[in-house]
Amino acid sequence: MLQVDALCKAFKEETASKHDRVHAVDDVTFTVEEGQFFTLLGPSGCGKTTTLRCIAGLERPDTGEIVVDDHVLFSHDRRISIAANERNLGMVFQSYAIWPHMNVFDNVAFPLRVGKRRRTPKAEVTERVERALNVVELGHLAGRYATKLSGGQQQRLALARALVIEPKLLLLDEPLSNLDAKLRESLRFELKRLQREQGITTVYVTHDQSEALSMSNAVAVMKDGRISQLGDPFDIYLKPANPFVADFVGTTNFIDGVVREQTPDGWVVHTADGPLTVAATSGVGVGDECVVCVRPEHVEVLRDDSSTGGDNVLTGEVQTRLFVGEAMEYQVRLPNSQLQCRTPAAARLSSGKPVSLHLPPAHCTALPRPEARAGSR
Amino acid sequence: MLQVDALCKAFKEETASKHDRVHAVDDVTFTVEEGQFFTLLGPSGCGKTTTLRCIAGLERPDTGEIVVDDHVLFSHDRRISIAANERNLGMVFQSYAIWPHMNVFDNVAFPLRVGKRRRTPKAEVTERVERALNVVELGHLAGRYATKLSGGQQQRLALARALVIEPKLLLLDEPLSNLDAKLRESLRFELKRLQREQGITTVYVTHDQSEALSMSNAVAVMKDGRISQLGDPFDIYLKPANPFVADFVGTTNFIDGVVREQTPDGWVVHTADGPLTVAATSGVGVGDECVVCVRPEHVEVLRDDSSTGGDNVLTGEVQTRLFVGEAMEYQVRLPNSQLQCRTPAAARLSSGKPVSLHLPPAHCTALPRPEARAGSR
Amino acid sequence: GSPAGGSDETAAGGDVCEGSRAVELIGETDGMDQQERQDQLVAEATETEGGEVDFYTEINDPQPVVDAFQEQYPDLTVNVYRAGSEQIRQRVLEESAANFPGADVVELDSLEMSIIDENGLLAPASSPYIDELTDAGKFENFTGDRLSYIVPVWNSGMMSADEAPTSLEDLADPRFTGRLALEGSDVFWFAGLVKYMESEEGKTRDEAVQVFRDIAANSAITSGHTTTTELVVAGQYAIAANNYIHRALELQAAGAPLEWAPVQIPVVAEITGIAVPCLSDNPAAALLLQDFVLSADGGQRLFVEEGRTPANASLAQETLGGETIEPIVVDVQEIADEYEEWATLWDEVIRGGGQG
Amino acid sequence: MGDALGRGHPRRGPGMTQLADAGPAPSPDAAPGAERGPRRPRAVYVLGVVVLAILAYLVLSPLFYLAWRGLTTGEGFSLANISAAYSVEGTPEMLVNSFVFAFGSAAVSTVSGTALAFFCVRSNAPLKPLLYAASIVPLIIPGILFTIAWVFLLSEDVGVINILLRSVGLDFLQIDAFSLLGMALIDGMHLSPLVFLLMFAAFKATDPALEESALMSGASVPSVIRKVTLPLVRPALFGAILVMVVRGLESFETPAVLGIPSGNWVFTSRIYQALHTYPVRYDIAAIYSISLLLLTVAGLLFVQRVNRRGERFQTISGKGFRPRPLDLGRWRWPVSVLFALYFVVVVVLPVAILVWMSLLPYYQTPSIDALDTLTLRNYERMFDMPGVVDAVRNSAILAVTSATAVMLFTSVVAWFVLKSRMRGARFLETLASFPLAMPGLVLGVALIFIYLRSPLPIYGTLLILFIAYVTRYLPYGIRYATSSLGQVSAELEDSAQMSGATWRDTFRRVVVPLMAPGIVAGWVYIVVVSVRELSSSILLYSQDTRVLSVTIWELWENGETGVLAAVGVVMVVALMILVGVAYKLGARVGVRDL
Ligand SMILES: Nc1ncnc2c1ncn2[C@@H]1O[C@H](COP(=O)(O)OP(=O)(O)OP(=O)(O)O)[C@@H](O)[C@H]1O
Ligand SMILES: Nc1ncnc2c1ncn2[C@@H]1O[C@H](COP(=O)(O)OP(=O)(O)OP(=O)(O)O)[C@@H](O)[C@H]1O
Ligand SMILES: [Mg+2]
Ligand SMILES: [Mg+2]
Repeated sequence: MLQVDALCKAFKEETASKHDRVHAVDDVTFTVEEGQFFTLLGPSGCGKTTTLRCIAGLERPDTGEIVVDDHVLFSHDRRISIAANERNLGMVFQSYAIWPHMNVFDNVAFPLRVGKRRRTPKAEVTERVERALNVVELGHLAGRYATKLSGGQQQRLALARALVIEPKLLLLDEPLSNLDAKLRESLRFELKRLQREQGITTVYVTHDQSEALSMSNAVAVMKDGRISQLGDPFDIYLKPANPFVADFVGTTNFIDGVVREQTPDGWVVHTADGPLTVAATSGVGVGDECVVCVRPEHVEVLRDDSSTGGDNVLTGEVQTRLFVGEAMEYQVRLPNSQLQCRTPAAARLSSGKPVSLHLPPAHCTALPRPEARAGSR
Repeated sequence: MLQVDALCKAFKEETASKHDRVHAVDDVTFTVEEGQFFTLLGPSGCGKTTTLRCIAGLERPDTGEIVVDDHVLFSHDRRISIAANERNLGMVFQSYAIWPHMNVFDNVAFPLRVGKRRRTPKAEVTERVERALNVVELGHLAGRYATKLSGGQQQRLALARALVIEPKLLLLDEPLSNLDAKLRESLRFELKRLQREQGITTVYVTHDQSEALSMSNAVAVMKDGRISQLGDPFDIYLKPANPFVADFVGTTNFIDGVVREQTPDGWVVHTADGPLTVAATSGVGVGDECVVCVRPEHVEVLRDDSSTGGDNVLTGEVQTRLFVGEAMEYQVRLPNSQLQCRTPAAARLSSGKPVSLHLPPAHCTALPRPEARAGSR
Repeated sequence: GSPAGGSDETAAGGDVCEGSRAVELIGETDGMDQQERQDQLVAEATETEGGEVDFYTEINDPQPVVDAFQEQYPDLTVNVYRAGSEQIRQRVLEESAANFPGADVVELDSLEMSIIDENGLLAPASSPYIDELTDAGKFENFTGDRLSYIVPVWNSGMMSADEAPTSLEDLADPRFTGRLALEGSDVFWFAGLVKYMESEEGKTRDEAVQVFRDIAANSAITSGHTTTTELVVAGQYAIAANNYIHRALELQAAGAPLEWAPVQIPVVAEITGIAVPCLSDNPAAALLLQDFVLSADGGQRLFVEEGRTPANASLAQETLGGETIEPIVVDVQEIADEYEEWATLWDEVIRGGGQG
Repeated sequence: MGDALGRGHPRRGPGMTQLADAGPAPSPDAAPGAERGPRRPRAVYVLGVVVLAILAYLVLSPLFYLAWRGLTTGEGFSLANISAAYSVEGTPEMLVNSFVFAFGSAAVSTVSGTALAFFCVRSNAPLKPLLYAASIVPLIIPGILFTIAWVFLLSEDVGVINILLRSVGLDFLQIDAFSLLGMALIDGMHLSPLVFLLMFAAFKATDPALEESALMSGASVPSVIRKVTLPLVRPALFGAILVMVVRGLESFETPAVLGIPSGNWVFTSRIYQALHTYPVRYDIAAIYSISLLLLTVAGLLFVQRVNRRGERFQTISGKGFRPRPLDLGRWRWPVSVLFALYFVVVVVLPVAILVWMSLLPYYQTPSIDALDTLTLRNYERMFDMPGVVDAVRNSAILAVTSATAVMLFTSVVAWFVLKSRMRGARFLETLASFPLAMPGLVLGVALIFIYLRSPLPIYGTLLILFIAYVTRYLPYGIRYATSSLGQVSAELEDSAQMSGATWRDTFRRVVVPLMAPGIVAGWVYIVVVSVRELSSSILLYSQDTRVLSVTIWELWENGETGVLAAVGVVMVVALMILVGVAYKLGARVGVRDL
């Protein structure tokens, strides 16, 4: 359905030296199948919006090719560039871009009153607009001017405007960032429904990992304009290709170590806090320096008074705890490192308490050690 | 430190009938102690921004009183109203409100170059701006024009501008909504640090429940311009005063029923799917209609092949499952209702599978049945 | 009192001139011989007055006159305010109403001058050179110093000399239809000719006006003498009925394909007058300047050099490119008094025109 | 103060005293209406009063004079002048002609000026510099010369364009300069820079994201322009139309040169006549301008009404505002060709005619023969003329100072009108628009009247000219200022306030830079037109304060069209350079383009 091939886009940077360029999108390639929900995930400033704008035709890529349904929308080599309004895509802008001179209804009705859809009968316009407004729970504000909406209402309006077209390809740039969890959930559900029922293909930009993982058929994690990993949500989450992805997609504990030997159960990694058995490795062999990754929710917290010692059990003491609603998060200080773990909210441990942590080998992965872990943004 | 008393603010609604008014803030009263982190939480359009703008002095309340540190900033009765620029507060706007004609550095330096802080020495300005920019990880973009930032970078810029003042009272309107989890976390940490080290009092608006619960000393849940519940995060989450709060602050399952009797273990509620024992009630007695609330993460999922029956165990089958990163979410169909539950990601059940659900009485609460549960937004 | 300016003006009036130094000085110097007068005036101008003189004029290029004057009287400085007649008149009236001694000498169209005069702002005309001027230029409180003859001019590239109009009535001939321009602000010319036709040709007022109606119906009404002549040069119109002779001569000299032959049509001369206002605070220098402008070897000669027609009777003919023109005598004062009627009538006449 | 706080309020800490010192908390029974908003500390009130006083002084003093002259006869108050003014034969036709002409020329200038501005600012059309020049040049050419040049281009017989059209057999395209259509066209082209500059500023402030989202909705470029771009600049657009219509109703250069010959008398030919007849009928002229004034006020009220929801036009926001041109796609080249054509017609041809005129001893239709007579004498004459240096210097001083003063002052007024939320602030805008209806000559007379009686030594100095210019160009300044400020979103000021900025800080560092495109455009306009200003200058200047426009007028009066054309050519070149520099500097202040 959508193929993006070797897309590059750089901006001029006007500071000091004249020839600086910001490589906002740098050789990005991906394919989205018909009806898929594809997510671009990445830290702020990594080039998500720019990629989306290139697909939309609002930004002219430097090189690359964009094909939708065998229509070449843009090709640098073939000098093709279809105008944005002829690409027939729906888009929600990160900055909403709703028209201040129209009221809510007119904002949503606009796409049905211009261009190819100009001839939509009036009754149908009303009906579709109302449906779209109801989906985003703005039905009762149809007559209000767009400038008088709250932030979240504006964002929902932007979403309704994109949905009303029911386009083949929907480009959504953080469409739910200003909404509360309840509303987000119901809108996510609505998006999924649309996608399923009408086969709308969606490219979704989000900074919210759980949103990305729960909704997508495929996720591309971007960093500094490049795709760092591309795969289905499970792979991204459970088998990150590199520490950046592991770190970015949900919190992860990293424990530095060296791979010592391969056993039937997996690999044994020696760390400063003791040997750990890991079930999987990616890109490291025996003798290599590595990091052992384990997610906080996979770390089992055993009160220190229960069994101590044993395989993959480390001991330390609770440093801080954080209540995050459905769970408690603890920072546990080990002799040489620090681990984060997450337990159901009911099990409360207070700061300073000694604990043992069990790291199930099945949930530990050894990845190559990155040169500099903190990526610039 | 901050006292808001009986604050009301209505907007004129200019549709059809001239005298319609939108009661954006409706009799809101709360107190924030020195150094506290106070959060306003609520669905989109409930009046959070308006409350904040009233405190800031950007919106003129209809009635009420606002006092900071024994300074009356606004009092309708006493006809006092201090100008916004004399209130000495810091604020992050939901719409950022960064100045497009300045570069990043100048945007942040602005508060140090005007008004009372005009005389800040140049070296100090540079130093403080750089510190603020580094906190939000924008140090390397100091020379870039504000119009050339990505959405998230703009938001961070807005935050840096508010932080640079180090005001006594900081008003933050969804300051992290466009940032990824990693950055959010580091900024949350930074905010907490500032609050602790400099004793900055913070009023924080967010739509993100976990953020609200994890960071705040006190949370006010708003609905339709009114405060629905005010309390510390544990109370809000674990002892919601009404179904709206229970529903809003994290997902909750509601099961309709009638309180039948009080037993030593708690109360017995009869529901369509069988009797349930609940440990706590709020505002209902024996014989009353009620809803039983239980959080998805408290529902224990037992594979149907394991023990069936027993106290507070209901049986049904898995309808959908959703992967949300650190957990799996299931919708389980019971004979007469539907329950949501959440388990660690590793335990995977496929759709259609029969399951038993255990609802631990300690986590079940009986609340009065609301007249119409779906509140208008 | 009522404000200055406007048709309803009866400004500060006579009292301005009462006790005016200008009037006194004129009285003192009247009848003196030329040299004596000059000496006394120079003495007073330089010693008691401060050696400056404010000259409000509509002379196209006052600089030669000013330069020559300052050369003759090196101790005196002339400050020139150059504007159109209406503006000069308006400014003088406003200044007088506020008792502000602005102008020392005013030089402007006689029609406008007569308004100033009616307001009683002018000192009596007095100069040893008045006798040398044409009769048309003699008035009680001001003196004509220049004449502007009004003649038909045609583009020789578009019209041969034998097509030239033979009389005023001839301008209504169909051969000019669509080729003739009539300048639409020339009330004075119109009034002058109508009066002439009444007194010299025995026509009634209606018959005379009808002549103009016919001409107007045959022509395009233009606005502004300069524009009109320019458009004839450019060929937009073949001929224009009323042009200033000096413009035509100038353009001819530059080589433009222009011709004019006034002889068959009576020529009206617009008169420009010069005067010293009573309020003048430099009356001696003012009188010197006025004398200079009116003197044959002073201003009058300079006008000739500039291609303008001076009021000096003997010099006037030199400027007309060999033609002998005897302008018809027009009673300026009378036209000024009846101006409103004439303007309305003229307005109505040209409104009938419009052959675009 | 003490009682106010004491009464029945238990909370009364040390902060109260401090608060009392801070000031803005009047006692409840003192002045109920005095305290209305948290955003208006007292200093701003004081400023508001000062602004009102200056404005009222500048505008009302000549206006009273005007009204008094219009409504009195020798015997006192009377409506006689009104009936005199309107009882002239043919008044209905004249009125109709006037409106046709005014709206026609407004239509021409609005369409061309807006289109030029749009493509110049918001599109990626090639040949933008051409557009830019095309837009400013007509403003610089003195009006009478522009009109004459067009006669030479468009008159039926000798018009170069018409001759050309005839020779290629396109006779049906001929337009006669001497017709209502020709008049409207020529006048419209001459005034289009005013619209261009206004819209230029307005388009600079449009948020491209709003157009982009319309494109994404499937709208074609024309419908994006029609449904999003233009509605968003509506305040500027309607303001421009209002100014254009009023100007059209009172303009007389074109109606006089082109209208009278073709029998198209317009209303203002009457004012013109009233002012250029003997004796001048100031009373009637005053009546006409009072009528015009009422019309202006009515128009302004209408404009204010359509624009009343100011926040709907606020496009410079603090979120995601990123100015960038719109990709015209396949419209790129057709549009450019069209504008190249416009450039040729409106700039190249008249300027060519001007150059041609300046090189000839007298005007000749362009031909091979005429080439023999080419001469540079006119340029020599121009530099030899006495007083030219002084005139240029005075004009330059006046133009720059009055343009600067007007734009600074009207920016403040605009802020009060749009942002202060003070009741009745709209009235300031109306007040500032009054001079639009005042003929320059009348203003000049009024100023003479006033300053001859003022104890201050202003009469006869540059200052009186300065006052005249400032007064005359207030209406233009206020249009530029309000329409550009209207597009600045309120939250940008809010955030400055939250940063602790005082009103002055906010105004200087946030409001003015964001208005910069409008301020610069207005500044350029006023500089150029004040160099040309004649009708009040000619009454007010004196030997030491001669200005360039008087020189131009003299040249015209003396029939030295050649020299005048030479001056015109030099002015075009000089002012183009000035305009270029102004924009270069102006671009440093506001929001940067991408
Ligand atoms: N100027 C206004 N005129 C009319 N109604 C307004 C205006 N501003 C806000 N409202 C309405 O007031 C209500 C509260 O708005 P507010 O901006 O405070 O909401 P919020 O809690 O910040 O919501 P969000 O999370 O979506 O930003 C909304 O229903 C909004 O539509
Ligand atoms: N017009 C521009 N000129 C210069 N640099 C730009 C421009 N637009 C974007 N950038 C830079 O390009 C990079 C990518 O920007 P983009 O908007 O694509 O980020 P993003 O992934 O959408 O980030 P966010 O999550 O913060 O919205 C950023 O560093 C940004 O500062
Ligand atoms: Mg983005
Ligand atoms: Mg909000």
